[in-house]
Amino acid sequence: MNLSVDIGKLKLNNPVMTASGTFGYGEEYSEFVDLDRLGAVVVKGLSLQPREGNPPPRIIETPAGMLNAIGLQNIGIGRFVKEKLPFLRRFGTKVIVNFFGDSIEEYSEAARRLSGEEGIHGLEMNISCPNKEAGWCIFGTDPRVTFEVVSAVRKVTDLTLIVKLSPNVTDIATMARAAEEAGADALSLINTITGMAIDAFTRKPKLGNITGGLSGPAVKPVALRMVWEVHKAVKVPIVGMGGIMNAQDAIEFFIAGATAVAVGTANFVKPAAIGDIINGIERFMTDNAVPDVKELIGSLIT
Amino acid sequence: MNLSVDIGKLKLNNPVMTASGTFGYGEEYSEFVDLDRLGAVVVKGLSLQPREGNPPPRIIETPAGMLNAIGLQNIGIGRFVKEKLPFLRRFGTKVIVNFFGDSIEEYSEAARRLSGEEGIHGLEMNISCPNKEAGWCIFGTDPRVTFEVVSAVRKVTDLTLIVKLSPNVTDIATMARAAEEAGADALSLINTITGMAIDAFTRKPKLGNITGGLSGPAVKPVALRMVWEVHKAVKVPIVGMGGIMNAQDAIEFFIAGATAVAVGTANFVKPAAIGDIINGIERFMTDNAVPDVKELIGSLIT
Amino acid sequence: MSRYFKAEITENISLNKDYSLLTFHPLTSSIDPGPGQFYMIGCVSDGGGSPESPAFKYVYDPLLKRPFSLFRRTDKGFQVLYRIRGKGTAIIRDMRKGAVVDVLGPLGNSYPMPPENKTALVVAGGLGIASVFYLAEKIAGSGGSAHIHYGARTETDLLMVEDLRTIAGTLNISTDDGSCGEQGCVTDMLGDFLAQNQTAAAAGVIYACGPHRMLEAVSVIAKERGIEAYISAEERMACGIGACLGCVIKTVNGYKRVCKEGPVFRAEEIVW
Amino acid sequence: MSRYFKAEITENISLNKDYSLLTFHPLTSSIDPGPGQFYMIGCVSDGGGSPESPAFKYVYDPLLKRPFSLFRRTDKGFQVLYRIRGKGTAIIRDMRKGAVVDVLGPLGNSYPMPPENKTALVVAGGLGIASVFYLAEKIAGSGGSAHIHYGARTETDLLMVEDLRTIAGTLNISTDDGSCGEQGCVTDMLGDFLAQNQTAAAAGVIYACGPHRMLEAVSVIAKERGIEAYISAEERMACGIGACLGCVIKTVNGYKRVCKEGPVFRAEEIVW
Ligand SMILES: Cc1cc2nc3c(=O)[nH]c(=O)nc-3n(C[C@H](O)[C@H](O)[C@H](O)COP(=O)(O)OP(=O)(O)OC[C@H]3O[C@@H](n4cnc5c(N)ncnc54)[C@H](O)[C@@H]3O)c2cc1C
Ligand SMILES: Cc1cc2nc3c(=O)[nH]c(=O)nc-3n(C[C@H](O)[C@H](O)[C@H](O)COP(=O)(O)OP(=O)(O)OC[C@H]3O[C@@H](n4cnc5c(N)ncnc54)[C@H](O)[C@@H]3O)c2cc1C
Ligand SMILES: Cc1cc2nc3c(=O)[nH]c(=O)nc-3n(C[C@H](O)[C@H](O)[C@H](O)COP(=O)(O)O)c2cc1C
Ligand SMILES: Cc1cc2nc3c(=O)[nH]c(=O)nc-3n(C[C@H](O)[C@H](O)[C@H](O)COP(=O)(O)O)c2cc1C
Ligand code: FES
Ligand code: FES
Repeated sequence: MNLSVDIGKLKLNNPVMTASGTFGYGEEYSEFVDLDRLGAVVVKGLSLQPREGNPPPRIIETPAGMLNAIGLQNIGIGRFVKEKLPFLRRFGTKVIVNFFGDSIEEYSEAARRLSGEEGIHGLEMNISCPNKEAGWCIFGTDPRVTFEVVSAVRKVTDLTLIVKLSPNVTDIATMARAAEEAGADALSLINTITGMAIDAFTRKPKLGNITGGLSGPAVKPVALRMVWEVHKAVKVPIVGMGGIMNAQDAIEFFIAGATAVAVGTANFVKPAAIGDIINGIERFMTDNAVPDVKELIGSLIT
Repeated sequence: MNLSVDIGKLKLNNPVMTASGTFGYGEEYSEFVDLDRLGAVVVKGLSLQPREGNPPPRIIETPAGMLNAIGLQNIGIGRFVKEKLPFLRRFGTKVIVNFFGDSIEEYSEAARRLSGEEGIHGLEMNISCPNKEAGWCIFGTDPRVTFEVVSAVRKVTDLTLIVKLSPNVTDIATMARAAEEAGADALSLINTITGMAIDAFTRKPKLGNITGGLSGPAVKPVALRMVWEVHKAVKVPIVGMGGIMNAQDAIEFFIAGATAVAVGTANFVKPAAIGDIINGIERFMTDNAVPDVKELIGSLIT
Repeated sequence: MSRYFKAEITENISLNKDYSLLTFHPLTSSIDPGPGQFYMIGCVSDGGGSPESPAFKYVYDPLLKRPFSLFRRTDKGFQVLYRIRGKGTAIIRDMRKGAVVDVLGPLGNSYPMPPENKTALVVAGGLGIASVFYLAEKIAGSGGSAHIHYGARTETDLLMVEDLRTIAGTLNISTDDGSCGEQGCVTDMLGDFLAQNQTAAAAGVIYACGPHRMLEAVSVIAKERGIEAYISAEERMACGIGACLGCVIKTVNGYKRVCKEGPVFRAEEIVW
Repeated sequence: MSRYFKAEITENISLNKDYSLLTFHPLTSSIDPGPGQFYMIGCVSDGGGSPESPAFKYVYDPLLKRPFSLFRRTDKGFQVLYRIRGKGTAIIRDMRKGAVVDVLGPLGNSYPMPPENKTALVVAGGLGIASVFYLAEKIAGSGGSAHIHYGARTETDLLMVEDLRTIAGTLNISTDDGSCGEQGCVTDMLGDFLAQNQTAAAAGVIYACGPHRMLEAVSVIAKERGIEAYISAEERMACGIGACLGCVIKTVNGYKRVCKEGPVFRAEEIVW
């Protein structure tokens, strides 16, 4: 049975990775999950400088989903490299660093800094986080700006570059093509869908940041549709995510066109989820006589 | 206690209406709900000619939501007026007719035909149904086209014109302003979010139409956020909907900026839902000393 | 008197690992069902607590009610015979006596009773038995008798056979693997029966419920022999009352709603 | 030995309409908790069926696990004292003996035990009692004794008072409406106590859990009198293990995670 897939230059033992921001820096979950079993660990989004993030409350459960407004709190690339990377280097698993910046220069500088470090195997560029001030979201919603910022980052790194797309757009295929043309080795989607929760009694937003990003099973139908649309539009591999809770969900993403999947909110619900999902994919392949996971990719019969 | 609100020229006894397509032509639910209790009945989307709709399966449940791909099946305006409208005329409740067309001409012609009929108090223009062939969705996703089609309809009708917006856009506020500028008396949102479901075993889409529209509690956080964004962007009243299951949900939409709300998927879950919601709003207002529902509208404290 | 009511679960018997028999008793007066009609049952129970419980009011997964045919009526209430398939039926399986559920029904149309001069030929494939049992019982009750052909995959999928025997004129059983009754499919059994019983064939009305393929085969047999045939269809449902247009099936007269114009259709009307 | 395990419910007692006491016994070996630590409990039980049930595996509302302080340990397992607030706790309330739940814990840090030469001054507001009971019990068990100040809105919100009496050095009770104990708030009672017991005040350590306002008042009192004080904080949580950064609280050293650096913080560290 072959579970290995390629994402750009990255050869993954299996097509299951963690979704950025839901698995800390890997350490937190190492107690529940054998990190060596994972296709890749994608760490919490990093920026050049540490960030404080948004005021609490930052988490609100919604029906079959959750809103988060962490606000990209992170320890900064410097501390990550010093304090967190050594732990991750102990494992054979690929490490993908999710990063972001407030300007094209910051994006490039962050990518440059990360590219020199031993133990970082790929970069995931977050152009889509919905928790930042208004102007910022233009990186992920205007295809020309997307093209520009991805091109700039492409110039400074030889690492596999995954561009993470926002679902908060009219036409995800156009965004995907812009990133592909600018040199992305792969695309990941979806990031969270912007949402909001209100307390009827206090008349206040339930999140400190007013709005937040929706994730979890509630968004799976939207994520699956977008993966399928992007699969039809581009040639580069796709990392699909959004509400994957079990192996069957993951298989659906492969069929829609994802070469790999990422597991996010499910980690919170069941800390051992990602291991169960990998086991479940193997079981599915055995039960359904699928010798190579690549056979599933984009195999939707329409 | 005052529950009445105005939507354009329409004076509603209370701010709760049915969401188009989820309440048939009113008759189906009259057994479970006193139609006279409703703020308005919004009927299933109509076109000039009858439509067959999409092949089954048309309905798939998803976590806390459902996908539908009815494909705008309807009996056509002619038969509606002859066979369904007489029943609705028996009630004091306002009747709003949801309609659509395949071209600007069809939209105008439909609006013209409906405007002459006794017992139709308002029109809801669906520019956002995601179940039609690709090109069609441009009415609801390109603000210039939205402006054009709404302007054309505005010219042919004096009835209160509500334009129903699609959530499948990057910037709902821009769409809202385009409709407002073109003469919409009110805006309703959200229509369903395009999604998809796949059968991992057969590798086929679960819906006959491949993709469908997501509704129900799963989408509520997104709907609430969009109502709030539109409320900040326009002056015309908003009919808010998307996942309203109980009175508290409805109150949250008022606080976000909706002048009225519509109840959709909840009707399927509990056929008496809409009556319960109206009762619940009254109870909420009594318990929380809110004498006029208008006090709630847009009262979010940020 | 309403088709939407709360009901108390009076019995919930596991027949085997995959199948259970639920009995619910309406807490308010409800409407008499006909054979072939169905109910939609909410998959959140109040867990023995109160319908005011947040668990009852604010849990939205599973969301939609699940449709089940009326299996039969007993003095304890209405019975549905169900298979544990997904999360909704798994939740129903775990509901205990005394729990309160939300029910909508009876829904859809009924099998027309056979005219006095005609013989009922009942054909059930697998769980299709749930839809035709009450019909057979009614026929027996009104002095007639039905020839029942009941096929399933294997012995453990044959349900309520002893009860069936008491109401059947004749009962022919088949299983795919031959573990009980004849080996083969129920439609072959029907074909043989008709070949051997020319009178029944000449003056019979077929009532069939089961998998799509089986219904198609039944409809071919009926057509060939010129026998009037009714089939009960299944589709995904949201409202159950004809409002959402979600449950359509293709007929020679265009799409029709299984929950409203059906679930019982004349076999010749369906575009297979 | 893992912090993530399945547990069997061995007891689930309703104390009154709003409060219950759940006891769960880990099915695999688990880690010893300290006072002030908490568990996150999945709100879908297997309903007495099997953890392989689709109801257990595919129902995603409620989604996240719910955090509850360890109330105490008994020979039947770990206890949590909980209030029925929303759907998650309503579901837990309805769980029966024998049901299996998903549990994560013990999580967070613990209250530091008072040094030998110090007296524990325990302050609990409402359900805050759930977090400090085990601490008081430990102190009693190690030969010390705690002065417990326990305030609640009204008599029915005072929980487990008899059990508390057996482990308390002194137990002072207040209610907002005077229905039991002193009328007034628990922090006033604490203030009075400290004014009257200069020795306790001089050699005391405060441990407090309760509503935000109460904790703030306690921290003011502690600061004024120069008493070391620990408070247990609450925030919305997703992961419970420090990964999501969802549960932060503002401290003088920036945002800190309640589930990891907390829930117990030195009172002076919090930005109120
Ligand atoms: C008119 C009618 C009568 C029926 N009578 C019976 C009966 O007597 N006994 C019985 O066991 N089953 C019957 N079914 C099928 C039964 O409704 C499904 O098995 C049940 O809905 C599965 O729910 P679930 O949550 O366990 O499965 P899931 O797969 O989790 O359900 C997901 C969604 O799909 C729908 N769904 C799944 N399977 C079917 C199906 N076969 N038909 C329609 N909707 C489906 C569910 O209602 C739900 O909305 C009937 C269906 C119809 C339409
Ligand atoms: C460290 C810690 C210890 C706790 N100990 C106890 C205890 O011993 N006994 C007890 O009764 N309660 C305790 N709580 C509060 C308890 O977690 C909530 O009452 C519970 O989560 C409510 O869940 P629900 O589904 O009934 O309510 P809902 O309102 O339906 O919950 C919706 C969401 O909000 C979260 N939530 C709601 N209220 C709170 C809250 N006060 N704190 C954190 N999250 C919340 C839920 O976890 C869930 O994600 C503790 C909270 C924390 C953070
Ligand atoms: C608490 C939380 C924090 C997240 N932080 C990041 C982040 O730092 N960078 C990023 O690109 N995505 C972030 N995401 C988005 C996830 O990586 C993922 O795209 C999304 O949650 C959808 O997947 P899911 O439904 O499986 O969670 C975050 C999501 C959550 C829930
Ligand atoms: C089965 C179904 C049919 C619908 N048909 C229409 C329609 O004909 N016209 C329209 O404008 N919206 C239609 N909608 C969208 C609803 O009116 C509503 O905008 C959406 O469902 C969100 O609300 P809800 O979550 O309360 O259902 C339909 C929705 C459903 C579920
Ligand atoms: S289920 Fe809605 S029309 Fe049949
Ligand atoms: S709950 Fe995730 S960091 Fe605390």
